[in-house]
Amino acid sequence: MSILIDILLAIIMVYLAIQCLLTPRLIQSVFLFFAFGLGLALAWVRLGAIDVAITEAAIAAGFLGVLFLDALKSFAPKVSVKQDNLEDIYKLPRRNIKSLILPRVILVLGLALFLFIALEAVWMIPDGGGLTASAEALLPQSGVEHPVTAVLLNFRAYDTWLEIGVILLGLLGVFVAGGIKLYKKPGASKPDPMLRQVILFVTPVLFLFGAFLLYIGKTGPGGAFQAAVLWGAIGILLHLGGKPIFAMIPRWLFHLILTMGLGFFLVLGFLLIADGRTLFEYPPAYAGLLILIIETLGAISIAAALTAIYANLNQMEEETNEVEPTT
Amino acid sequence: MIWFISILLPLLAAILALLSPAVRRVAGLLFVSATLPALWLGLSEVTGVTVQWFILETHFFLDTPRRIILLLTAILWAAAGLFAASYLKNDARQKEFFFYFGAAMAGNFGLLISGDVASFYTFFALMTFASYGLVIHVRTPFARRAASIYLVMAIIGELFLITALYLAVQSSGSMVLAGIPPALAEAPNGQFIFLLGLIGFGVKVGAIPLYFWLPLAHPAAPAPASAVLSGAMIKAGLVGWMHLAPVGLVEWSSLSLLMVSLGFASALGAAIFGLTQVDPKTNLAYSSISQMGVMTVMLGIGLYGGIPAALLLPAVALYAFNHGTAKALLFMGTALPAKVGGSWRILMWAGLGIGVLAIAGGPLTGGLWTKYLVKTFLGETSLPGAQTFLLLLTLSAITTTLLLSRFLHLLSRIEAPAGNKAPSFLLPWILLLFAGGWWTMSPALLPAELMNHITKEKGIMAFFWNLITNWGALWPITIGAVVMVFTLKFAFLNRWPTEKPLLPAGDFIHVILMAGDPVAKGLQKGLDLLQSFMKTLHGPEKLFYRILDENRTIKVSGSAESSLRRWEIFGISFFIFFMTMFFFLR
Amino acid sequence: METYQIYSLTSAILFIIGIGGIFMARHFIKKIIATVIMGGGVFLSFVSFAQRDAITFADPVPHALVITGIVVAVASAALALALARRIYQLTGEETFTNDK
Amino acid sequence: MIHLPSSPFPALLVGLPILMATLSLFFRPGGKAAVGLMGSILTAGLALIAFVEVTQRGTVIHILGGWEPPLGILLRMDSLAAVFIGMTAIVGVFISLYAWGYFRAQETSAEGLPLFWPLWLFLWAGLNGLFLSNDLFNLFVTIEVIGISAVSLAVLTGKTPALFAGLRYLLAAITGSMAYLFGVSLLYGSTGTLDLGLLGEVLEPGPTTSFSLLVITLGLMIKMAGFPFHFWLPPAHSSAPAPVSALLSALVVKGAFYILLRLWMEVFGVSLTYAAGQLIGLAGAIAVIWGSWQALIQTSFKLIVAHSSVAQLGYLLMVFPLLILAPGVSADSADWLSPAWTAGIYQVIAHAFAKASFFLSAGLIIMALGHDRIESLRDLVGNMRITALAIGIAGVSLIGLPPSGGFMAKWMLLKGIFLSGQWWWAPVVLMGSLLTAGYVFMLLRLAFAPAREMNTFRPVPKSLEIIALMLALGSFLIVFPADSLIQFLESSGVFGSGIESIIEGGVYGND
Repeated sequence: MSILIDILLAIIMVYLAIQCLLTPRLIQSVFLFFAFGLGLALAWVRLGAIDVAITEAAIAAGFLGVLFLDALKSFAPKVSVKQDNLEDIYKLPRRNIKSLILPRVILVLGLALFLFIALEAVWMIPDGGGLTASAEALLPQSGVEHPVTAVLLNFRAYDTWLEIGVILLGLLGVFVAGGIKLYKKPGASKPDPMLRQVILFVTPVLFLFGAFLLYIGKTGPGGAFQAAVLWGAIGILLHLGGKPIFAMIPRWLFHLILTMGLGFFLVLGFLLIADGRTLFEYPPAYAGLLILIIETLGAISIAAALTAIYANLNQMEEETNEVEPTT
Repeated sequence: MIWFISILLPLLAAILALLSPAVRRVAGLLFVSATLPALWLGLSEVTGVTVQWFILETHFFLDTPRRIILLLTAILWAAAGLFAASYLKNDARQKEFFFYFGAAMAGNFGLLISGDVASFYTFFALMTFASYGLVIHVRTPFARRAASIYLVMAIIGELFLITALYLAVQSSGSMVLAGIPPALAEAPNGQFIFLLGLIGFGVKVGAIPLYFWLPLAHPAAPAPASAVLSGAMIKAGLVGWMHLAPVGLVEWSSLSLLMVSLGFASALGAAIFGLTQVDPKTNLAYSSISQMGVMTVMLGIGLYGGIPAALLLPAVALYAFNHGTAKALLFMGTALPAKVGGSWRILMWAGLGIGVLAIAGGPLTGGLWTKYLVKTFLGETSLPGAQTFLLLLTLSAITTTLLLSRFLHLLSRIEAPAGNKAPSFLLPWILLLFAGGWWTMSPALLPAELMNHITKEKGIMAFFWNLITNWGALWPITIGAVVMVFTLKFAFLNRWPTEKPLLPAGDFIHVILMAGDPVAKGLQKGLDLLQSFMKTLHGPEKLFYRILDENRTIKVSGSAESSLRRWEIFGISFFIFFMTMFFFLR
Repeated sequence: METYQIYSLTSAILFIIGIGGIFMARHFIKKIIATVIMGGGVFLSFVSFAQRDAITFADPVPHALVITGIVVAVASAALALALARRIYQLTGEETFTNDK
Repeated sequence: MIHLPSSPFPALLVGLPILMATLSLFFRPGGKAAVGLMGSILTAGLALIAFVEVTQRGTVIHILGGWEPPLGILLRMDSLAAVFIGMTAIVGVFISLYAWGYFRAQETSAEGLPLFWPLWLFLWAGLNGLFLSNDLFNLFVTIEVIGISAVSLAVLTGKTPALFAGLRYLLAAITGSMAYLFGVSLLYGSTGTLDLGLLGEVLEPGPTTSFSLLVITLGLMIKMAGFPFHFWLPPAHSSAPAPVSALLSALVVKGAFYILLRLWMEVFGVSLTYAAGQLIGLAGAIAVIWGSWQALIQTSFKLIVAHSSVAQLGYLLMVFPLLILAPGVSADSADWLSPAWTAGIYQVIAHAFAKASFFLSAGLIIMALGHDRIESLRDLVGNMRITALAIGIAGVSLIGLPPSGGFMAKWMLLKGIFLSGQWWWAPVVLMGSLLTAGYVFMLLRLAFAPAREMNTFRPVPKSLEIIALMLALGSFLIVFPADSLIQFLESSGVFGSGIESIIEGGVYGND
């Protein structure tokens, strides 16, 4: 019985993925992407990966979906105008459109062959055993009780630290790529009274729920990233509600919030090295406490970065036009 | 350490001369002192050293033939350096000249003393490309054209010889030069490798049919540079051959015959071509080709086997020594007649005369010796047709004499300045002339073994006397001189071209063209290409340019590249690569 | 057939849909969505193996890797989105078609 | 693995640049540059100290968090990593100095330019992390750090062509890293470890292993712009600001090559066959010819240099076929292994120096002329003597004339080719050199040619010209310690074992 649910879910996911790419309308495509993300999150619940499910739902489907929706704001209307006249979009003579067919046929054939080989590879995979046993054995020394948190913030803390760096890097990249003035604070959207009320109501709830997720991460599913997204959602909502949070605080504070997760992690690591240990080798007695601090700071930083990414992308069109387009 | 110093000093001199005007004022001394370590190496008995710590092991190595050539090289560079310092005193591009001069000097010394393939090639390339700067120095259209042809040929040569060297290293299994000839003798593709080297170094030597850059490039350079080009640097190719040739170890009859006949073709043909020229320096350049032809013959004999390398190679080196000093003397001499006046002219003509005699093989000169050596070896070899070759050798002596008499004749037409005048660069010329004490005594450089072999243990002095009185060796030069005198005196004189050469200098291609229209038409395209080389300052990339100028080529390859940039094509190539590779894996 | 196998096979299919989308989709946004789908496939395969290797709990290492991976993928996607929007803003182009 | 000496340097090498990058965010543009430059110099100093440490103590490791593999991550700095880190440090510090002057001399219009410094330091940290990493997933994170910062750097000018190129680059990079990650996932599923050393021991041949090897190789080839996946490179590298182009060409693409080399040597020996190596070599050979040819027909300087990168990266791929032995050849008789892979390393270093110098010179030319169309290079020698010299010297190294680093690389590659009997690669190497000579001489000819009309060369800072020249000279100077460098590389036991594992694979051949 349960296997039927899995099969059904798998089929739905594949259908959504294909449909999402094939549908001619961009807005449909984005909504299908939302649905696909939720389907993926469900799949992860089925696979017992609650942490991943929360992260996926929150970041990959939620946050990214919001970004895509926001992007539609600039893309969508013009796309629908151009839909009427296909040839205008491609700006190619007929001959060239025809010449596209052959490569695509070959591509589909290639994809099919590739699919068979990939399926064979996945099907024939030997059982490597995984690392469950060693993780279980070392869990008591890690300072937390939830194994995923232990791996994330202790056993493979280095990856996690770099990943916090990647988010910050992504924000810097958005600044550069979007042509956004670094020192101009993002302005507020037009406040909508209704929205404002909702936001004022929702914000504390989200905050508390985020804090709960963060705290629970020590013993069960939840943790820094999940909390971060919720807190990031607060920032986004506030931004939408006419209260751009980063326009309100001094810049140094903004930078401090952005970097403190990465910075604290790193400074702690350096102190540990100075103490004769290796990077991120926490003293077992303090491990639990240190991990909690790191998670909290990390969550705040990530939330700030996500908010800033959204706010800056959201403001892109109004921001710029100072750099001359060159051809 | 002396090994490094002998290479580094010229380089240092080059850089100093480039940077500091004060140094340029004493450039003559600078260059002479830069040759001293090499000179010492040429005179001493050290054999070699291996430097482990320097770039994958560097070897330095000298044996008798190369020591002789090193000595020659050092003398020539010293004399040319002194000469150049005063000859180019007021030249605008003096510092560039000195820079290239020093760099070429370093390369020349380096390639002679290096004992491994990598450094040999490095220095060979350094010398080749630095002398480009010498050829193009005067920047006249003629010099530019000569320089671009030089560069094209040099690059073609480099390609051949680097392939030959790679293959040789591969078959010998080590970078050491000394190991190559035995390895080639063993290797199944030894003949092929040697043939590649024959072509590669043949460009430098000026062997038929690769010589046509030489009568253009050597005269184009200023007199001291021509002297080292024709006297010393041309021998680098010979040294390269000597490194590859398994003399005395093999019996490669076809290659041997090829070399011998090409050598005689050069020796005779170039001399005859040279006779039609009106520029004394071009004349000398042809004479160089002809003399290098004789040396080619000697090496060719060696490839037939029977004569051990220890006897043949020093003899070749001695020939090179004799020819080098004399040729340098004559090249520098071409700068003299316009500047030397009064009683100094007697000295000048005497010196030039000695030089000519030394090359032609006149009495009391090293030239006679070396001709005799060639004769001896030709007599001993079992090469088929040796008798004909002996005859050809005699004939070449006649043509050489004719050519050089013509050279003297051309010089004599140059107007002398009034009064008792001597330019300051006469001094180094005279010094070189006195270094010419070596010409008669130069056989002393030969190893005792070879001396014994030639003199048949009769004692050197007795033999020496015998040689002088030997009519058999002298009659060609006499005939030559007589013919020349008659030519000058009588009928030919009026018709002999002096303004415009009968045949254009150097271009073997022109001869081919005259051979017939069909060939000419076929070659026209290639010639156009060559023409476009010649038109520019820097030639070889013009070849690409030529192809590139074709709009279609650019269009096609450009659109190919941009189609690779299409995502669909990216996908297709992704899958093709995937499938092919997957098929290959286990 | 077990649960994890269904999902690992699905993961391969999603990966291929994603890669095909990158090659064939025209609009920037769709290409970016395709990369996210491709990533989803990869992460799904990680997690399905974690389920297979479960003892008392599922293998935590792939879970942690996937969380890290998702965040990294989102950061790249956000950057791509910023680029795409900027290009559209400056030129009105929304595909690579007219870029040689 | 545990008995190797431990050292804090590997961790510091990643941590320090990120710390400085983070710090620099707090400052205004001028301060960013100062902190960034200081960070570069400190990182380079640290890298050189670490290099010396490795020469003294041999391979050192750093067990992160004290958790040993397979659960934890281990940073390993062996001689190969040390050489790459040292190269990054030297080239990086020169480019940093150049960037300091370059961005100050520029009247900036784009807002992003001050962000060069944090992005570059992140990139550096990513590169160091990549060279040190011994863990498949951690490698993924580092290539993402590199990828995102590289793309952000490439679009720093904010011009339209740069944006197009950047998006193309980013999408290709994501495709590559996702393909890589899929392979990693399958490998983890089939072995239960991510550590390279352990993986090499337990990996068994089979369809899964082959498939993961393939997607990983393809992903990395996309990232290193191996033919036919080089399409993103020329636009991206040519439209970035000069110091960034130099970084991208000299360092970033080498990261993917490094992983590919490591993985093929140390992990995938079981699945590799002679034919697979030949295929990669073929891709490299085509890249050499095609890239050089494309470089020849370009009319802008930066595009020439960018296409030339494609060709030079092809030489790196040509190392692989030599390292995989034909069936029936034993390791003891295969004396070409060492020249072949050291040729690869030398090519990496020589190309890094020469190409960095080229791009920096291109930046100066753009600064002086306002554009980089090559017809305007006429009389460069008269106006920008030092830059012309730098282009000439770097060009000579690129062609592979002696005694440059490029010559060393090609010489050893040819040695490997002839010794292994795979002579069919030799014409490619020579042909590549010839074509390279074509475009280098084309540039030089123009540089020497007299000006047709008055070109207005604006003055450029002399110090920047000297930096470009020094990098060019660097590509020559690296020849001198060649012997000791090769010995140092060979001393790495880790690498030797990698070759062994390939040999085992080769002995069984294609059965």
